[in-house]
Amino acid sequence: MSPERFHLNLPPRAEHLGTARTFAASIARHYEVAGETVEDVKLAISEACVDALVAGTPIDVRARQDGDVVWFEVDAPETDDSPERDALDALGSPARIELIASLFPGAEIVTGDGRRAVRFSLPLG
Amino acid sequence: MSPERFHLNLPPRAEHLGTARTFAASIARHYEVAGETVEDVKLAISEACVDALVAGTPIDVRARQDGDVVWFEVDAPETDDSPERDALDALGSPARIELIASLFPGAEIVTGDGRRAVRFSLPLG
Amino acid sequence: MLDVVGEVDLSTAPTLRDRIEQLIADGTRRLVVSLEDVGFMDSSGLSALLAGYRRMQESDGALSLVCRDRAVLRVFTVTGLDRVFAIHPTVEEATPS
Amino acid sequence: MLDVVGEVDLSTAPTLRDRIEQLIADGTRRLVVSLEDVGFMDSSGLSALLAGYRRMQESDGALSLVCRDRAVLRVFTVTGLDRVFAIHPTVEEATPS
Ligand SMILES: Nc1ncnc2c1ncn2[C@@H]1O[C@H](COP(=O)(O)OP(=O)(O)O)[C@@H](O)[C@H]1O
Ligand SMILES: Nc1ncnc2c1ncn2[C@@H]1O[C@H](COP(=O)(O)OP(=O)(O)O)[C@@H](O)[C@H]1O
Repeated sequence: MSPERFHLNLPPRAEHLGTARTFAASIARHYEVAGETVEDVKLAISEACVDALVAGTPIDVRARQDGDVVWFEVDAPETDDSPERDALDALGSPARIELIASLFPGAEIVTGDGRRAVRFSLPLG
Repeated sequence: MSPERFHLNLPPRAEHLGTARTFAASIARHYEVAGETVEDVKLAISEACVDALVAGTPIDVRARQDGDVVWFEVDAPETDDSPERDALDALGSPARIELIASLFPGAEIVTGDGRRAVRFSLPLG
Repeated sequence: MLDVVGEVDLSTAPTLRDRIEQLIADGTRRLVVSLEDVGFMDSSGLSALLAGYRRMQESDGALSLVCRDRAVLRVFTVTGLDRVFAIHPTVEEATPS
Repeated sequence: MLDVVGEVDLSTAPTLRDRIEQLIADGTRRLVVSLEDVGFMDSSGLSALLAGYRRMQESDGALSLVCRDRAVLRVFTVTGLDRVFAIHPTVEEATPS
């Protein structure tokens, strides 16, 4: 069986964060991870989407099963400490990556294809 | 403001239908349509995804706001009355389109770009 | 009585169909299927119920439904199958003493 | 007491922040924020609460929280802010008579 792939693309509006969390939660549940881990995935996704909201580019969440992990990748354009960010009153990007890495060790920023993204892996089983 | 676009792509497994419905429901709620209409969108999407499941191609749902409607487009590869379909014991494709058109008049099959899709429009306001 | 719980779509309709088949195979002739705890149902659920309905008719039995929720009833009304099934708003009305 | 309901993320945290600001502006000096009806909260909710916490400290007041849900507590524990806020499992414990 080919590895499973999931993709979600939404307009950059904060009110769509719930949809992104629901999407990620259904993937996590699909792989039958513990309920607490599903909650952690929702939190990680909610944090990871903020850079796209600040940049005004679509919320884009991809997931791909690869052996005994699921890779999540969330578009995260580089943003400076802009007035937009301050107005949103969110943590800065580095602090958010750190938060995600506390939930999913190894979480990092990856670049390539002209894309910058937050990547983390969800261990299965 | 540019028209809003939404896209969901999932592996062709029946257990992901709920995710597709949730995705479509959040779009409908985003545009503040009536609760009953949200339920109709869920039903239409659930029906529209069946062809992809029968064909074994990804569940793919796109939505795009265009003036006072939201267009939904769901990949629906041509399937014959295959044993797969019979095993699934679902309505045939024409009966499902008819069902969707009872909910959203004008629903139809569109083709192009090597794609076949169910398309229907959700009136806003 | 068969109490269906959750969402009925292509992923769960086969189970519903099997349950009904089993009850008929076990000799049930008057079956009330409660959809009160169903949050969503599409045409695959309808197909499963219709298959059970027909099997019952062939066996001189009867299959009736309990459903009040407008969203769940919707798939019956748009297909006209609300005129085929006996659909009751409560379990009491579906099981006259 | 401020009873927060629903999901707190970037779309709703500004409202939470404004509510707290308003209560402080109205003279509230001992504020209990209940997160009992919150199903989800991320760091934007944390920022809103932290802003309120600081404003309270500056005004010699106090802001405490009511929260038991592990999922909602999670964002506090991973950031270490569970050691900054006074977090109580019930409203009773947050408001000693
Ligand atoms: N979790 C992931 N980690 C790394 N790369 C991913 C992940 N998910 C998808 N990708 C990559 O992202 C790109 C787009 O993904 P794809 O599945 O083709 O989405 P779509 O067809 O919906 O645009 C591909 O290059 C794919 O390899
Ligand atoms: N509701 C819709 N009706 C018609 N075409 C659509 C609709 N939504 C998207 N499309 C078209 O589908 C294609 C892919 O959509 P796009 O928004 O680019 O998705 P993605 O970038 O996620 O692949 C585009 O050609 C777009 O115009």
